[in-house]
Amino acid sequence: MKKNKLSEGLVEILLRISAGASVLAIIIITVFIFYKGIPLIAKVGIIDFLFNLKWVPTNGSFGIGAMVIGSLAVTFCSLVWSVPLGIMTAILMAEIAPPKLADVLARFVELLAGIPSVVYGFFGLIVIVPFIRNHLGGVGLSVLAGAIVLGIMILPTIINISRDAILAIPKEYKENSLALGATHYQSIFRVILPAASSGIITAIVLGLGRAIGETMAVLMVTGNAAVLPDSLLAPVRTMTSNIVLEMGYAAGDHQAALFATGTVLFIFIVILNLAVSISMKAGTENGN
Amino acid sequence: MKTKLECKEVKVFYKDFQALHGIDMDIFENRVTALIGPSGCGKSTFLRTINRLNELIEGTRTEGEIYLDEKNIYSNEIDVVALRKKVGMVFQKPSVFPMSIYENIAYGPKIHGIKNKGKLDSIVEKSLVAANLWQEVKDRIHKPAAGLSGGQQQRLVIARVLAVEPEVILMDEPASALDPISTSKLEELIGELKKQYTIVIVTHNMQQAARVSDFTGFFLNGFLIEYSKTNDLFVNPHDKKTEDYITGRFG
Amino acid sequence: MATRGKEKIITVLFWLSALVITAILAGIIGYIVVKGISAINWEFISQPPSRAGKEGGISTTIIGTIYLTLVALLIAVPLGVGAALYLEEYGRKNTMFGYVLKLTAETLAGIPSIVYGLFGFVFFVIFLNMGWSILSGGLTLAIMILPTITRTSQEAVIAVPQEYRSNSFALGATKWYTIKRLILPAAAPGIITGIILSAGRAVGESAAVLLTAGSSLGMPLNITDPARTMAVHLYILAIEGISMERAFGTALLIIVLILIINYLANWSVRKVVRQ
Amino acid sequence: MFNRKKYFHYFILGSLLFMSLAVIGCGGSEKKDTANQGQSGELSGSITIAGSTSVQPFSEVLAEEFMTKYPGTEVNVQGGGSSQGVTAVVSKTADIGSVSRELKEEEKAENLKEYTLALDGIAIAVNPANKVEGLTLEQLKNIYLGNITNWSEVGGSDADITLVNREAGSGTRGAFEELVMGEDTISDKAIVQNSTGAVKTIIESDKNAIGYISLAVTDDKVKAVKIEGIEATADNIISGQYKIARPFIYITAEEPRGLAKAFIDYALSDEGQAIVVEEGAISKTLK
Repeated sequence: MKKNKLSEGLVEILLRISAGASVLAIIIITVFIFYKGIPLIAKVGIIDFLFNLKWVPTNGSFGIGAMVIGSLAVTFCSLVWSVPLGIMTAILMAEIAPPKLADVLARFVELLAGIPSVVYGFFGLIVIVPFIRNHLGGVGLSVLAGAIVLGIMILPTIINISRDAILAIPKEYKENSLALGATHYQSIFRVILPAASSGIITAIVLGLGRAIGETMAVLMVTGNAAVLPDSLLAPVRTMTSNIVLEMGYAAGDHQAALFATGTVLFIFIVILNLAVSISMKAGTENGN
Repeated sequence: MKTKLECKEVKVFYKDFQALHGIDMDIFENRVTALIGPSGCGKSTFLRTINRLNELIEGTRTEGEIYLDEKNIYSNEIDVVALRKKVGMVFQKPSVFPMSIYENIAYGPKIHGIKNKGKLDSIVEKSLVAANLWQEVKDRIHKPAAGLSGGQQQRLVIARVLAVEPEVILMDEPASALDPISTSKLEELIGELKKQYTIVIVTHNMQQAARVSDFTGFFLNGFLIEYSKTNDLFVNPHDKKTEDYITGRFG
Repeated sequence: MATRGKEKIITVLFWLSALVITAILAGIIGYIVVKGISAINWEFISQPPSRAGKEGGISTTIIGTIYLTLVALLIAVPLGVGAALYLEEYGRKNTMFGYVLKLTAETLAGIPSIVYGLFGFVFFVIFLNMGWSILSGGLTLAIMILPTITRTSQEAVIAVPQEYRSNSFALGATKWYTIKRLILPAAAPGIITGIILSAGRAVGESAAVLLTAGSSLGMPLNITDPARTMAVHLYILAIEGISMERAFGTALLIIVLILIINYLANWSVRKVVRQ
Repeated sequence: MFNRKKYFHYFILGSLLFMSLAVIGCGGSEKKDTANQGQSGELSGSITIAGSTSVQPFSEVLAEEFMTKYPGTEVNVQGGGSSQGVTAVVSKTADIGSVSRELKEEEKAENLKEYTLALDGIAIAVNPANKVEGLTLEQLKNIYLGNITNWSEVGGSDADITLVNREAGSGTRGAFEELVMGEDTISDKAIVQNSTGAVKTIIESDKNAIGYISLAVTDDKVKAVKIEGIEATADNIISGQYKIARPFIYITAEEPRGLAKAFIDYALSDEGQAIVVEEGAISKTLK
C-alpha cells in the first residue's frame, strides 16, 4: 500500500517535471538570446539600432532599420494577396463546397503546410525569380518574389484557422438567418463572418507572425540588399535573412549585432503572440 | 375559417430513412396549431418542410405538396427566399446574433432592402412592442443582445421574425429552454400574435398545447395519427395511441 | 434580382480561390516531380554524396534526417505527453501554473526557427559544448516541436470520456493505473497523430538545423556526430549551384517523405474517428 | 492557488533534467580526444573541420580521399564561415578551422597555428552573353561604387548592371574590398548572397550581372573578365600580375597532434595539393 502511494507520488513529480520543461526552455531561450543581444543594443542605443538605416557591420555601423522595414514590407505584401485568398478558401470549405470536396481541399492545404520552407525557396529561386526578371524587369530577386513565396507559405495558417473559426459558429445563426429570408451569402457575410471575426483576425496575426519569422525561403529569393526597397522589384533584406546571411563570417560586435537582430525578432514575436492569446481570452469571456 | 396551408402526402427521407409517411394536414389562418408527439416522431421535421429548411441537411429528400395560399411551395417557380420571408421560424434555443438588440431586429428588413433609418427605427420599435419586449429593453437597444436573459432572448427572436412581416410563424419548442415565468409570458404573447398571424407550434408539453392552441395534431413514428380541435383531441381522443400518449402511458 | 447576379459572381470568385490554391500546389509539386524524377534511382538513395554533392547520392542525408528526427521525438514525446497528462489528468489546467504553461506553449509555437537556431547554437553547441551534433540539433528541434505534441496530446486526453475515469476510480484503481491502462490507450491515436505531424516539421526544418547539427556530409553514427539533413542539403545544393539535378531529386524525396508522413497522420486520425 | 515554493521546485527539477542531458552530451563529445594515433601507428577516431564555405568543398574532397586512405578514421567537414572557423577552434568545437582570408589582428592574438592550404584567385565574373571582355581596376571600382550603372559605359550593350555582392564579413568580400575598393564602400544597392555558389548562380541566370567569385569555381557557365588586361590564371596569380587573390588557411588552436596533424600533413603533401589543384585552387608548392 505504502509502495503504491510512493510510486504514485513519483509519477506525479515526473509529470510535473515534463510540464515544467517547456517553461524552463523558454526561460533559458530568453536568457541566452537577451544575454547575447542586449549588450550590443545597449552599446549602440536602441533607437539607433532599430531605426538607423546604415548597416556596415565591419565598420561599426549597426543599424537594422532597413531590415525592420524590409521584414514589414515583404510581410505586408504577402498578406495583401494571401489574406483575401485564404479567407475566401476558408469560407468555401466551411460553407459552400460539398463536404467531400472540402475534405479534399483540406488535404491539399495540409500538404501545402507540410512542404518545407527550403523547397518553397528553391521553387521561388528557380521559377518565380526568373519569371519576374524576364517578364517584369529588374533583377528578379525582389520584394515581389519574397511576397509571393511567403504568401503561399502562410496560406495554410490563414485557411486552417479561419475555417476553424467559421465552423465554430453555431449553426443556429445560419438557420435563423435563412429562416428570416436571407440568402445563403447574406447569412455568410452579415452573420457568420462578423461572428467569426475574432478568429479570422487571429488567423491573420498568426500568419503575419509566421511570415515575419520565415527565414530560408525569403533568404533565397529576395536578393538581400540592406537598403530600403524603392519598388516591388527591388531587392530587400529581412531581419531573419540578415542573421543567416552573415552568421558564418561574423565575429565580435558584428556577431553580437546578429544576435541583437534575433533579440528584436524574438521580442516582436512574443508580443504578437501574447496579444493574440490575451485577445482570444478576452474574446471567449465576452462571447456567449 | 380560411385554410392557410394545405399539406398533401408530405414525405421526407433522410438518405434511406423515411421520417414522414405521407402527411395530409390543413392549417387554418389566424389560429394556433400545435404538433405533439414523442421525440423522433417527425413533428419537427414536418415543421421544417413548411419553410423548406430541411433542405439544408445533406441527403434529405421531400415528396408531396404544400400549398401556401393555394400556391405549391415545392413547385419550381417558388423562390425559397421569398417563401422564408412569408413563413418565419422560431427555434428551440434562442439564437441571438452577436450584435446589438437593434441590429438583430433590423437584420431581416435590411436584408430585404430597407435602408431608411427612420423606417428601420419604427420597424424595430413596432416589432419589439409586438413581442412584449419594448418596455424591458427600450433603454438599451444598442447594447449587445447576448446580455438579455433567456426568456428575453426568445422574445427578441420572435420580434426579429415579426420584423420581416411574415404571414405564418413556425415555432419549434420555443419554451423548452425557458423558466416557468418566461414560459407564461411567451404563451401570453402567442395568444396575442394569432390575431395577426397563423402559428404552428411544436411542443413537448401537453399542457402548453392545451393552453395555447386551437388545433392539435398528434404525430407518431412519422405518421399523423390524429388531428382535430385541441379540446376534442385532449378530452375525447379517437385513436387508442393518442389516448395512451396524452394519458402518459408512453412517451 | 440584382443580388442573384452578384451572388453568382461571388460564387465564381470563391471557387476560383480554391482553384488558385490547387493550382499553386499542383504547380510546385508537379514541377519538382518532373524535374526531380530523373535524378532518382537506387544509387541516389543508397550512395553517400561525393565531391560535395556533385556526384553520388544522398544516403547520409537521409540517415541524418531520420536520426535527427528520432532523437528530437525521443526527447519531446515523453515531455509533451507528460505535460499534457499533468495539465489534464492532475487538474492543473486552471491553476496559475496551467495558465503560464499555456502561454509558454503558445509563445514557443510562435518563435521563428532562426531564433531557435541562434539559441541552440549558443546554448547547446557552444555553452554546453555539445558541438554541431545530432544531439544539439535534436534538443533544439525537440523544444521546437514540444508545443505541438503537448497540445495534440491534451486534445486527445480531453476526448477520452469522463466515465472511464469515474468507473476506474470507483473500482479502486489508482490515478496512474487509470492513466496507464485506460486513458493513454484510448488517447493513443490522437497522440500519435501529433507525433507524426511534429515529425513532419522536424524533417522539413532547415534554419535551426543548419546552426545546430552542422552540415557535415559524413555518415552520422554517434549521437555526437554532426549531420546534414535533406533539407539543409537541398539548401546548399541549390544556393551553391552545385547540382540542380540533385537538388530537384532531393526536393522530390523530401516531398515524398512529407506525403508519407501526412498519410500516416490521416490514417491515425481515421482510426480515432472510428473509435 | 499558486505556490511560489512549488515553482522553485519546478525550476530546480527542470534544470537538473537539462543538466543531465548536457552531461550526456559532453560525455559523448569527449570521445573526440581519443582520436590519437594507435600504438601500431594506425589512425583512428574522428575530427571536425569547420569554417569558410569557400574552403569547404576542398576540405570535403580531401576528407573523402583521406578516409579512403585511412579506413577507421572520420573527418567531419562543416561550413559556417571563416569567423566561425576561428570561433570553433578557439572553443574546441572543431579540431581544425578553415579561413579564406588573412587572419585579423585580434584573431592572431589567440595564438593560432596557421597552415596555408592554397591560394585562390578572385575572378570578376559576368554572364557569357556579356560583350565586355575586360575592365580596368578603376572601372571595376566605379561599378561597385554605383557610379557606373550601365554596361554601355564600359563598352557593353545598353543594359542596367546587376551588381552582386557578398555579405559583410565574408572572406572573399574582405579580399575584394581590400584589393579593389580601398577605403571606399560598395554600393548598398547591390544584391547580397552569402556564398560563392549563390553569386555564381545569379551570374549564370542574369545576363546583366557582375560578381566576384573564387577562381576555383569559375567554369564555362560564367565568364571571367580580364583586369587591366591580365587574365585570371594560376600563373598570373603566382607571379603576382593578377592582383585579386587571397589565401586558404587551416588553423588549429595549438600544435596539432594525432589525427588533426595527420590530416594537415596529408593536405599539404603533394598528394593533397594535387587534389587542391584538381579542384581549382592554386598550390604554392605544386604547379
